[in-house]
Amino acid sequence: MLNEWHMGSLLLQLIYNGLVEGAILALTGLGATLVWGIQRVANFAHGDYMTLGAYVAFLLDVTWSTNPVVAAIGTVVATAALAVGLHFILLRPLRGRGLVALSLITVGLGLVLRNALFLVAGSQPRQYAFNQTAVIDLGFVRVAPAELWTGIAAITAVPAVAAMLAWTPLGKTMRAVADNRDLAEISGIDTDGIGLYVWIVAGALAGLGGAMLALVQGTFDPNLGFNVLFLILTVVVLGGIGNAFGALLGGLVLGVVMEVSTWPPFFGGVPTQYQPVVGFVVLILLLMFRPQGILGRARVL
Amino acid sequence: MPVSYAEGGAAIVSDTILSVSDVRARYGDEHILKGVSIDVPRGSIVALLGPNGSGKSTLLKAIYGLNVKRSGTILFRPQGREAVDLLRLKPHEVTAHGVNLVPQLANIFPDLSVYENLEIGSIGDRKRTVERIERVVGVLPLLRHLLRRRAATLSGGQRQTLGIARALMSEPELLILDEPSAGLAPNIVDGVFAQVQEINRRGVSLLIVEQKARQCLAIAHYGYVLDQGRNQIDGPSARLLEDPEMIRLYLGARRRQPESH
Amino acid sequence: MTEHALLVDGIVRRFGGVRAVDGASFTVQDGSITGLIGPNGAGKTTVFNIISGFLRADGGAVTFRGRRLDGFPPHRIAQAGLVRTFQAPRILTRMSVLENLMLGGVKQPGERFALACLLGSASRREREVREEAMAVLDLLRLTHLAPAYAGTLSGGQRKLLELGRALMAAPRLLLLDEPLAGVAPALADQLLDHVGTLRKHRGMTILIIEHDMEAVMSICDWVVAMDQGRVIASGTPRQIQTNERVIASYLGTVAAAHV
Amino acid sequence: MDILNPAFWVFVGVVAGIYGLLALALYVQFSMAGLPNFGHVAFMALAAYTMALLVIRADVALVWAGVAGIAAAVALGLLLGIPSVRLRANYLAIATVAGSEMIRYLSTNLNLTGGAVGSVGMLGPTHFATYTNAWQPFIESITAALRHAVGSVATTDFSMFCLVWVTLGLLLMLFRRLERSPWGRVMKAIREDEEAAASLGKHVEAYKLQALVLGGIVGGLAGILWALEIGVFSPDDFQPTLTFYAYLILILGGMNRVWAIPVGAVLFGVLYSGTRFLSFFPLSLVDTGERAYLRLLIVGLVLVLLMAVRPQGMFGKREELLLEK
Repeated sequence: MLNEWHMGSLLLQLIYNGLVEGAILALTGLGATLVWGIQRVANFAHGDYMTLGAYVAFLLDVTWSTNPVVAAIGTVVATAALAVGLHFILLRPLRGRGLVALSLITVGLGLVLRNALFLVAGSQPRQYAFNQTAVIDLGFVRVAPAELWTGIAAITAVPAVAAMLAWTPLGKTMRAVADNRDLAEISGIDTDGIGLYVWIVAGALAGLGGAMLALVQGTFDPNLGFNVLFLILTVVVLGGIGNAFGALLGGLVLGVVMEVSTWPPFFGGVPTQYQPVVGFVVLILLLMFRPQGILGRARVL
Repeated sequence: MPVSYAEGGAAIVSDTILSVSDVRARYGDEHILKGVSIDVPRGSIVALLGPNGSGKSTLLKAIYGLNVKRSGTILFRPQGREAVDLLRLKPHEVTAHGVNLVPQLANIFPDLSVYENLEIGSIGDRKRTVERIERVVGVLPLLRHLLRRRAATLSGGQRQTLGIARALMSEPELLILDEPSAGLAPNIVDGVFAQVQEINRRGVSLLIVEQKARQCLAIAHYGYVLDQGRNQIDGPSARLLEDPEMIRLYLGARRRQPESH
Repeated sequence: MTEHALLVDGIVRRFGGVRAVDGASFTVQDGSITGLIGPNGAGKTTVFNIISGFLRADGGAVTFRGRRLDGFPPHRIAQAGLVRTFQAPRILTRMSVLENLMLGGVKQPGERFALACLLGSASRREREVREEAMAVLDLLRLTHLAPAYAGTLSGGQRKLLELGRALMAAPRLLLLDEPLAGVAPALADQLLDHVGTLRKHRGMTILIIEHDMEAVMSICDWVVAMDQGRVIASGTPRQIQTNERVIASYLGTVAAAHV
Repeated sequence: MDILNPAFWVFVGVVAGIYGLLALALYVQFSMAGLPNFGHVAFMALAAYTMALLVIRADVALVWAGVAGIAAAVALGLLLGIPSVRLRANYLAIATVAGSEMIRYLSTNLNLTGGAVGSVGMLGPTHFATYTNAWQPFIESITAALRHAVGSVATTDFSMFCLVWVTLGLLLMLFRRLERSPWGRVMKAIREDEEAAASLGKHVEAYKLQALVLGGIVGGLAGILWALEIGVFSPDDFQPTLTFYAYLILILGGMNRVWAIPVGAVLFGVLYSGTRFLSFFPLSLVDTGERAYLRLLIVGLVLVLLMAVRPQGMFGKREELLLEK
């Protein structure tokens, strides 16, 4: 009886944890899906953009002891600037080389960023000054303030971006570029200019997501983002490439599935360290039955 | 400026809106255009004809600067004080100066609604979008009841009409069409050519690449034939339709007539 | 000319809620050239995709020389002698024109892995296929382009190459999807001549989707007209031209008078 | 380590040859059949683990354990491939990455595979497990034979060097022959447009599966040779980055040139191992521990620059890239 009650409460806690994790995946997956859908780049350096965000936040929060809000804004600005800079210096001049070639370039870029961070910041684990022991016990779930902030960030950012895509002129322009780049150009859209906005959104969300991930995890090192890169790409594909709501849904589904799989009544519970394996199994199963992703549209011959 | 027609419908070139001279273009090392010159008189319909691989579509891409390397002279409104050198412009800037193009195949945004397709068309002046949609739907009333539809669900003829409507949204002075009749049923083709004439009546100059040479010359004022990347024959369309050389090489003899005739 | 080469019986195909093909039935006589006409969105290409195995029908049957073929994958259908072309030619851009053609060749033992390990490109059949391909190039007057990358060909040349490649696959029934679309008149005449020759000299049966009514009416023995996923009429070109339903839904009064 | 020491360069040669094999495995899948496998390292890992486990825990003879290892790699190729032959290129890339990450997580966390310490821990922390007992005498006998021929240059590494490069050379000849055969023509056609190939009666799925199997065999072989060369391996030897090294080797030589693979492999070997052991400026600025990071940084930089400046590789033709669509 007591055990059952305990298991029930554990399940709620796991769902909650999954939602927090999923929110981070959704936040970063959103940027990656826009970049993939509109700029035609499967960005294998996306995880490293996140890591960079986490370190910028660390610099602002710990090294320079600024206010957390200032640190968050600084992080977002810094990663957006990085993403935009790399777009102009590296990716834009190489457009039209095909998805695989551009992906390989981002693989190289990721190696450079990640190892540069190892050289500059060292491999020792870092931690924010944020008080991470405080926990709000709501009876059925225990909530850490860091998780609360993460949830709020995801719940506001993802629908905001989705609404932007659906209704604003900029959003419609982005969708037009994703749909038919040449025709968008003929219609008078400066497609390079649009690339700028896409990378601002993607970079900013990656930085924010990176800092959030570092916060929720407690400690982090330069492999922070790379460790979740494949999960993020999974979210993009799960949701349907280029689909903002898909990324939201994909992130939350993946987060919850991975957490809930550890619940003991579920086949004795999957050991925690195998959570990513569960994620990948979900992905492969989904691809077998719905190759275009949850919300993606099937193409016909 | 008014255009007067003499000699069986030929335009007297009093004012040119587009002047292309000695244009060369290539994809990589593949030289497609080897020196082509054409003029589009203001207010006229000019047909650009020729066999496959003659460089017609490449010329359109060269005018717009889409995916080709080009050289030569391409001037928009060459006689005006503000003659525009299109070679210096990116595609979206060409559009901003008053040109628009309807490509042959991918000429709509399939994932967007019809209304959104039109909105994208007037990106240069968003304030007037609603007014422009009213006007364009006035010219192409077929679209009126389709505005909420996703463009991917349209039929071939509807897509072509939407493609043209999208281009008209920028209120171009010169509209360029790449094979507007390709793949369309005969009854739809007639409709598209009728739309072209209607647009021309409202003061828009047109440059049309077509395979249906006879039908196109029937509505055009002037025609150019390209072959192997060079100018071959040109002249007022009425004259081209009767020119024996033109018929032998480019129009094709009328095929066996069905017995009913 | 009395045998059915192809029997399409009540095929249905839905996309989402839309019935793209809604119980279409028609036959293609052995040795005939049959035209399939109809307005855009009538379901012609969908019918083609179903016959050639690229799409699965939701209902109905396709019988080729007495054998049910529906549900077979595309390669099995091609091997059975039913070879198609595509509306937008699907040439292999980074292979040479000659390689494009040689790919079409049938019964190539060297396409099996074990034999390829042993023989590489040195075999009698390979030489034969090369000769066949050169003969087709000759027929299409593309011989000078044999070593060029197919990606450098113009639109019309691509159409010719695709037709040639289909011929290499030794079709008993050739399915041509808008062979004249985007082809200049002079070349179109040439293409039509080829199609006529194929029937006459090789006894090939041909099913052709085409919008060029002049061409359809001059070359076809039999015409099937579709609208909204159904067959609305079939008959000789002359019967079709005067059929009021076809005129109303497709030909249009101007065009009908025209041809 | 002294850069003039020939033993060092022999070792670099062995590593380059093994990576060359991995690149060849990738070649058959990516360059020939157009399957962008981004998780190729899984073939290496699975073959190495299967072999070591069978030798250590089941006492299987090394030869059979090796064959079983390659079979396991092939099985993985099919497992990932059978659903993904139907998927479009983007998705295949992701599915294969997912598959290889699964292998890595499992090998890092299972007790069976020795966890993070790798092969030495396969019998638990109290035993020191090895799988090379049968290998040592074999390679020694080759070395002895070679010593008769070339003298004191012949070391164990030198024997391995010969073994690896002879294998690579034979396979390259085979693949070159295959590529020019009608079989290779069908593969190329599938890479270009699988629907066109199917419309001409080619069984596209069967060919894709053949490419997956061949890639599995060659990739598995690379894994086994790697395991035998280094004697002890851990999950860290099969980082996802390894797949991208193979891509780098392919690009260095030229994506669609099979005989350029050894050139790419040698260049990569020098670049990769060279930066590991050499200590002149600017490498002297960082200490040995950090040099690993610098090395990876340089590999990344080369990958970026190469793709940016000469994407067709050293021997590729640029026009082939332009025709791509």
